Amino acid sequence: MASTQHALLSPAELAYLHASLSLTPPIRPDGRAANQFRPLAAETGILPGTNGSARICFADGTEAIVGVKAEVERTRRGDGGREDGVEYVSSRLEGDFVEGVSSGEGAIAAVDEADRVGESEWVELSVEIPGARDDDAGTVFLAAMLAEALLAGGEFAKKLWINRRFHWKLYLDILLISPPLSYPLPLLSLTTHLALLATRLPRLKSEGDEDPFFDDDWAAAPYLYARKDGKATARPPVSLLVMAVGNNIIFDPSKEELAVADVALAVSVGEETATTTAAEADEAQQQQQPLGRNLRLLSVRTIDPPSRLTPPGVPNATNSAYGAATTQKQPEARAAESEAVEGVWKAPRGGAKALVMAALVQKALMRGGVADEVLDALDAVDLVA
Amino acid sequence: MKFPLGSSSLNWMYGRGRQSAAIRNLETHNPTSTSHPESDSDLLHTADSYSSIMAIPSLSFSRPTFAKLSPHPYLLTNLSPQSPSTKPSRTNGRAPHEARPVQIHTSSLSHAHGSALVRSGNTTVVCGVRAEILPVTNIPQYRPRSSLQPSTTASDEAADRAELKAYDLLVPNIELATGCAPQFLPGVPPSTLAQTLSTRVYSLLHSCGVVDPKSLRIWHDPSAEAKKTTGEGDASMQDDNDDDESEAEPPQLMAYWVLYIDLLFVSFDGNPFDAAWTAVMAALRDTKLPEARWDPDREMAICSRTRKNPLDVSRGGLPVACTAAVFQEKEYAEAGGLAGENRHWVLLDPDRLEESLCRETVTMVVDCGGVGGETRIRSIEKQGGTVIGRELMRGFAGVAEKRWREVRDAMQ
Amino acid sequence: MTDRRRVNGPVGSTNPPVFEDEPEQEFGAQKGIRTRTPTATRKMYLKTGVTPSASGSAYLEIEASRKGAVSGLKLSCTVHGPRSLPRSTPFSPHIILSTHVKYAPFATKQRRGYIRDPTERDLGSHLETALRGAIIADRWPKSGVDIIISIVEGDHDRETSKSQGGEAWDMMNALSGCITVASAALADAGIDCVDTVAGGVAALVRDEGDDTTPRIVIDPIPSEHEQILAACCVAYLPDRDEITNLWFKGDLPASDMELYSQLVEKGIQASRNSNEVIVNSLLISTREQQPHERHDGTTRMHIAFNLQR
Amino acid sequence: MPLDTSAYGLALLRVDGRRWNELRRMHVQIRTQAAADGSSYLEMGHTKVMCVVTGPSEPGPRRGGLGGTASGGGASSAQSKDAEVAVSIVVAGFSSVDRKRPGRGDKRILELQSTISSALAASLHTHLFPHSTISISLHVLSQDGSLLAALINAATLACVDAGIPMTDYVVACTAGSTSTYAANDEAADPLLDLNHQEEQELPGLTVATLGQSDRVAVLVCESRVQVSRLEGMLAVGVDGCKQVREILDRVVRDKGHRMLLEGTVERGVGLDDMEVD
Amino acid sequence: MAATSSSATIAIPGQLLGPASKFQPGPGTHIHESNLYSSLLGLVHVNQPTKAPGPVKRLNKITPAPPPAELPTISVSRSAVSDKRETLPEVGNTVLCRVIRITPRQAVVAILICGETVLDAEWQGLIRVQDVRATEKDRVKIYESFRPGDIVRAEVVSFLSPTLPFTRRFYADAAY
Repeated sequence: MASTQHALLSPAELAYLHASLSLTPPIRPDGRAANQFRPLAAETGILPGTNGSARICFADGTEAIVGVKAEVERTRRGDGGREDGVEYVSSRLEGDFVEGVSSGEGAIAAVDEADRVGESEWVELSVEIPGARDDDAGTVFLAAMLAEALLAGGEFAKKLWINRRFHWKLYLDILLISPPLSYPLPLLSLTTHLALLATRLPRLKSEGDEDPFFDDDWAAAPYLYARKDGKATARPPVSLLVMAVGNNIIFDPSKEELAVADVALAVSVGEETATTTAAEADEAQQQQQPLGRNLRLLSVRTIDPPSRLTPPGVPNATNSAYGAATTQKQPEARAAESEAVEGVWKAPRGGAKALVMAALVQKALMRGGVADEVLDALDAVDLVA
Repeated sequence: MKFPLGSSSLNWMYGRGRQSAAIRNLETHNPTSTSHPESDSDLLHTADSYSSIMAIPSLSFSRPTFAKLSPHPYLLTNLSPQSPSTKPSRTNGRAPHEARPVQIHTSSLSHAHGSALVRSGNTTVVCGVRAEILPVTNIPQYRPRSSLQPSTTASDEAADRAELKAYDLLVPNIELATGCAPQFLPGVPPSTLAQTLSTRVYSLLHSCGVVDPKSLRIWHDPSAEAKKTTGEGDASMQDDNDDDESEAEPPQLMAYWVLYIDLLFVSFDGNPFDAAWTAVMAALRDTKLPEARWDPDREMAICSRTRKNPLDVSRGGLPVACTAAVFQEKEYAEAGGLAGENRHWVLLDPDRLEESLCRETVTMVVDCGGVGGETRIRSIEKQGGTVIGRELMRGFAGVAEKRWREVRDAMQ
Repeated sequence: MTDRRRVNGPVGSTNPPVFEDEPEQEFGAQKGIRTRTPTATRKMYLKTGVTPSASGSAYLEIEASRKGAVSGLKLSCTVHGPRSLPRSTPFSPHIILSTHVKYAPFATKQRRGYIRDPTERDLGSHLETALRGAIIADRWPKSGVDIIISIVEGDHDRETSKSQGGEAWDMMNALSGCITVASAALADAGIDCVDTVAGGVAALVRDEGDDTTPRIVIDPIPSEHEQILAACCVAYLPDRDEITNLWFKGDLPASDMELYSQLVEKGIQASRNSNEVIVNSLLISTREQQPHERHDGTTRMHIAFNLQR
Repeated sequence: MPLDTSAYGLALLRVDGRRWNELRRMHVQIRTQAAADGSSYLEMGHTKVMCVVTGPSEPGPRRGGLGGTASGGGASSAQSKDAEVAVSIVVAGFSSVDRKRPGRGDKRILELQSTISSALAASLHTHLFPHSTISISLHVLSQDGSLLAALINAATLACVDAGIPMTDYVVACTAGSTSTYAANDEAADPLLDLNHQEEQELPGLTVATLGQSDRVAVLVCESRVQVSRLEGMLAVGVDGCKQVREILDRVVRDKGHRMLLEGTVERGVGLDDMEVD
Repeated sequence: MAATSSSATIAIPGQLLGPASKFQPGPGTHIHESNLYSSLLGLVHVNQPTKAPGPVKRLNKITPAPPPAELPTISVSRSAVSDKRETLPEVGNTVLCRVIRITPRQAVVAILICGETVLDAEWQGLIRVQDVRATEKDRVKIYESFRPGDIVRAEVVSFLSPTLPFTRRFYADAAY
C-alpha cells in the first residue's frame, strides 16, 4: 500500500503525536487548523508541447507535474459480439476499464445525448512516483483512484467524442517530482484537476463522420472543460484525503499525522455540471453565489493507515528498564495482551465505526466545507493553456 | 498416537553415518549442564535433553514428528512392518498399488466452452476450455487444403495432425502458482514443473490425436448462403458437402477454432500429471462449440447462441495416464548399487511426501477403449532410476489397465 | 515478445466468438429482472480446508442467479503462513500481510492473461486493507503470511450486449467475495483475528419499467437492473461493529448524505449475511474435524445456507 | 521534413536561425523545490529537465520508496568507502512530440543514468561521505535535442544547491557538423548545441568538461563522423561548455546573493570565497 | 456465552469470552474494551491458576508482572480443531531442529518441531558456539559438535531476530 511507507517514529513519538492530535482543537505538527490544506503554489500551461499541463508545489515542498496529451484515434467497432455501430454504441455506454479501473456508469450519457458516447479506454492515466515501480500496488491504487473519480458518470469520456468513427485518446501523465514526503494523493489530484482545466483540443473543422481535420490556430482551440466568461462551467473532480484521530477529523494529513490515524479516507468530489439550456444555466449561475457549488460524491476509498504497522510501546510495568521481574527472565518477551495503558502507543486494531466514516465524508462535502474551499482556491488559479 | 521407535531403526536420527557425529556431540556435552537464559542474545541452547534422547531406551515420537524429522525411514517402516501379520501400507494408508479414487465434475464453468473439475485425493485441478476464432487470414504460413472431402485415409489423418500442430490450434497451459501447495506461491514465472507439465500435455494431445481438426474448421459455402438456413455450421456443412458433390462453387475454409485449455491447480498433493491429463480429457469431452457460419460481407465468423455441436474427440479414444514412483530402501543408493540389494516398492499415484522421497517415476498412458477392448499404450515416460525393467513394466501395464477402468467409470 | 515459458498458441490473433442477435423475445427471456427481495443476498456455499497442504484455505461459491445468463462467483483462497520472512527483509514487529488476487484465464468473458492486470492488483490492495484491520498483527512478529485468491469464475454476465458496464460493478462483488473467503481461510489457518470480517455490497439502482425511482438493493447483479447509480462494498466486523474497508463508487448529490449512509448501512447488512455463512461453516467444519476425515478433501464440497428471508 | 543542410551554406544560419557557434536560449533555475536537499530546473531551447537531489543520506530502504521495504542499491554503497551516486531518470510520456510510453529499464535511459552517475562521481567529493548515497532523480519534461547535456548541467546545479562539495561544475553541451557523413566535404563547419532535428540528421557528439578547464569529463559520440572533423567539433563543444559554465555560475551566484539579502543564509566566509575564482 | 462453560465450547474469532476483570487473557484471546474476546477458531479452555502451559498451546505472550494469581486464565486452543497449529518458537521452548550449515562461530539450524507441534514453515535458528554446553565454552568446536543434517534438540533462549544477521538486532531492539 502506498500509504504504508514506514514513518520512522518511535512509539513515544507516536503516542505524543496521537495525543496532541486528539486534543480539541487538535494541535498539528505544522500548526495548521484541522481542516486547513497545505498552502500551495500552482501554475498551468507550463509545457507548450502538451494540450494542457499544470504544476503544483505544496508548502512542504512536495511537487507534482501533470501533462495532458491528446491524439486522434479510430474508434474500434464490433469487438466482443457487437454487430452494427448502433448496437456497439449503445452497448458501450456503460463504459468499462481504464487500466482495469472501472469507470462508473456512463448510462446517464445515453439518456440525454444518445449519439455522443464515451469509452473509458479513451483515457489513459499513468502515475510516476520516484522510487516506485509503476506496477507497484500503491501506484496502481493511486491511478485507480484518480481514474475512478475522473470517469465516474461517464461525462468526461463523452467530451472526447469526435464523430462515430474517431475520438480523442487522452493521455494523462502524472509525475511526482519530489520524493513523496506525504501520501501524494491530494497533490496529484489537484494538479490533475488544473491540468485538465487548462487542456484544450484543436477545433474540429470537418463535419459528420468524415476523417476529422482540425483548425491549427491554437488560439481558437476550445477548452476541454467549456468556459463561460473565463470560468469553467463544469470542473474535473478532486480527491481529498481525510483522517480521523480520536474525535477529530483532520484534512490533508502529513505523513507523520497519517502514521497515527485511526482511519483514513480518500473522498473524490465532483461538481455538478452546469445544466444544458441557457435559462437553467444562468439560473444555476445565480444559484451558485448564494448556495455555493452543488457537489457530487464520486468515490470513497479507505486508505490503509500506516498506523497499523507501527511498533508498539512497552508499558513501564513490563519494561525491564523499570525492573519488571518477568522481562528479566525473558528479555524479548513480546508485548503482553493487556489493556491499553495511557500514554503508551499501541497500533490500532480493527476498523472504524460506520458513523465515524460517514462523518468524514460529511465533513468534506458539506456546504462551505473543505471541498468548497479547495475548489474556490483552484478557481483563483488563472488558466494559461 | 505414539509411534514406537525400535532400536533396529535407531539410525533414523542421523541418517547416513551420522552416528559418530552424535556420539562426539554427546561426549562434548555435559549432562548436568542447565540452560543459561542470561546469555540472552542466542536463540538456541542444546539442552541436556539431548543426552536424554540416547539415555531413554524406548524413545518414542508421535507420527507427525517422526515423519517431519526423517520422512524416508518413516515411509520405510510403514512399508516394511516389523510383524509379518500386518501387510505393508503407505503413510497415507494406501496399499502400494492402490490409487486414489478419482472424482470428475464437468461443465461447472459457464464462461468456458467446456470445463472439468478433477479431484483425486487431495489433488484438485480445474480445467477450462475456451474456444476462439482464428481467421485463416491471420495465419502467416497458411496453406489452403487441397482436399475438402472428409479425410478418411491414414495419410489424411496424418495431415490433420500436422494441421493441428502447424497452426497451433491447441493451447494447453498449466498454472501451478496458485498457492495450491506451500512451494507454489504466485507472482513468479512458471516453475520448471509447470512448464514440463504443460509441454507434456501439449505433446500428448497431439500424439494421441485427441481432437479431430474437422470439428475445428469453419467453412464458408456460397451455395449454402444461397439456400439460407441461418447459421450454417461446420458439421452440417460437412453433411450437405457429402450428399451433393455437384456444388457449383466448393465451400472454402475461412477460419479455425483455437482451443485454449487452461488448467488451474486448486490443491496439490502429488501426481499432478495424471490429474491434469484426466481434467483435459474430461473438459474436451465436455466441450461444445457454437455453430459458426462465415459472414462474407463482415468478414467474420458469426456464431449461433443456441445451436452448439459437441467437439469430436472420438478419434483419440480415451487415453488415461497412470503414474507411479519407485521407493527404494536405501535413501542414498550408492552409484553402482544394483536394484537387487536395495529393496524397492512401486507406489502407484504417489502423493507429495512420496514424490519427495522417490527419484524414479514412470508414467504410462494407456487406452483400453479400442475395438475388442485390447490395450494400446499411447506413451511411456520414465525417469530417474534403473529399477523398473522390462518385466516390471509389463506388470505395470496391468496396473495401468485397472487404473484406466477406474477413470473411465469416473468419466461416465 | 512472447513468453517462452508458456504455450503461446497461434501467432495470429484470435477473436472471441461473435454471436448473432437472436429474435427479440428470446433475447428478452434471457434478460433477467431481480427476483429476490431488495434485502436478500444470493445463496452462498462456503467450505474451509479445501487445500490441505496450505495452512488454511476456503472455497466460496455464490449461486448463479439465473440459469445460463449470469455465472456465479467461484473463489478459492489459500493462506500460507505464518512463515518466517526471507532473510533479506528487515525486522518487523508485525506479521507482514501479502495479498494476491488473480482471475483464472477462463473466469471472465474476455480470456485473461497470466500476468496480473491493474484490476487484480487494485483488488489485492483493497483486500489487504480489509484484512489488515481484522488480524492481530503483533501476535506474529517477523513472520509473513500469503493470502492467495484464485477467482475460478468471475461474477459476470454472459450477455455481451447488455452487461458492458457490468465489470465495473462486478469488481465490487468480486471484492466482497474475496474478503469473505479470505476471512474464513484466515480463521482456518489459525491466525489471530479480532473478528470474522466479511464483505457486502449494496447498490443504488434504477430499474426499467414503469417504476424508475432509484432504490437500494444489496448484492446487486448489474444485468438485472437498467442502471446502477452508485454502489459500495464494505468489509465489516460484526461483533465490533466496525468497518475495515469501505469502497464507494458512483455519482451521488452531496446535498443528501442520507442516501449515502443508507447505502453503507445496506452494505453492512449484506456483510452481516455473509458473516453468518462464515460462522456457520466454521462451526460445522470444527465439529466435523476428525483426523482421518480431514485428509480426504473429497468429502462433499459445499454446505448450503439459505439466506432468503 | 528533411533538414536542408545546403541552406546553411547560403546565410550561414541554421534552421532555427542560430549561427554555427551559438547556444540556444538557456533558462536556468536553482533551488526550485523546498523539500529536496537540492533541486534545479534547466531549459536548453525546448529541452526542459528538472533535477532533485536527496542526500548524501543513509542507504537502505530508499527514502520515499512506496510500499515500505524497497531497498534501492543500498547494499552496494553500504560497504563502499565513497558515497554512491544513484541517478534515476524519468522521461515523461508527454515530453516528446508524439506521446510514447518508455518501457521499464529502457536501455537508452540506463546508459544515460550510468554516464551521468560516473561523470558526477568524478567531480563530487564522494570520499567525504562513505557508506552513503547521493540520489539524483531527473525528470525530462520536454525533449528537443542535447538531452544528455541538459541532464548533466541540471544535475550539477542541483548538487551545488545540495551543498555537496565538488571540484568544479561538470558542464556539458553538444557539438555537430554542418554536413552529413555521406556528404563527405572537408569544408564542413562545426556546430554548437544541436536541436532535435539536427541531432537526427547530422553527426554530433556530447562533451562535458570540468568547469573552465579543458579537461573533458564526458565525451559521447554516437554517430559516424570523419576523424578530420572530430577535432573541430570537440573544440567547439569545449568552448560551448565554457559558455554554459558562465551561465550556470551566474545563476548560482545570483541565487547566493539573493539568499543573502533575504537572510535565508547568514553571510559567511563561504560566500566570499566564491567571489575569488 | 459465559466463559465458565465447558471446555468443549467452540469459539470463533471475535466471540466474547468474558470480562477482563474476571479472567487472565490466555493464548488465542485478546482484550477489547475491557472484555476478553477469542481471536482464534478453537476450543475454549479455562485454566485455574495452577497453570502448566505446555508448548502445545501457543504461549506467545508472557503475562506481565506477577499476575493476580487467583484469576483463571481463559484461552482458545486449536489443538482439537486442526493438526496444523503453527506456533512461533518461544523463549523456553524445547525444539527439534536440523543443522543446515555450520560456521566456526555458530551452527545454523532449521527448526522442525516446536514442543509437540510439527511446524509447516521452517524457522531458522542459531546455536552459537558458546551455547553448545555450559562448561568450558572456550573449548567447544562447532564442527566437532555438529554436522549438517544432525537432528538437535535445543532450548530457545532468545527469540528476537534469529533470522536476522547479528548487526540487525540493534535495529530490532531499537524498535521497542
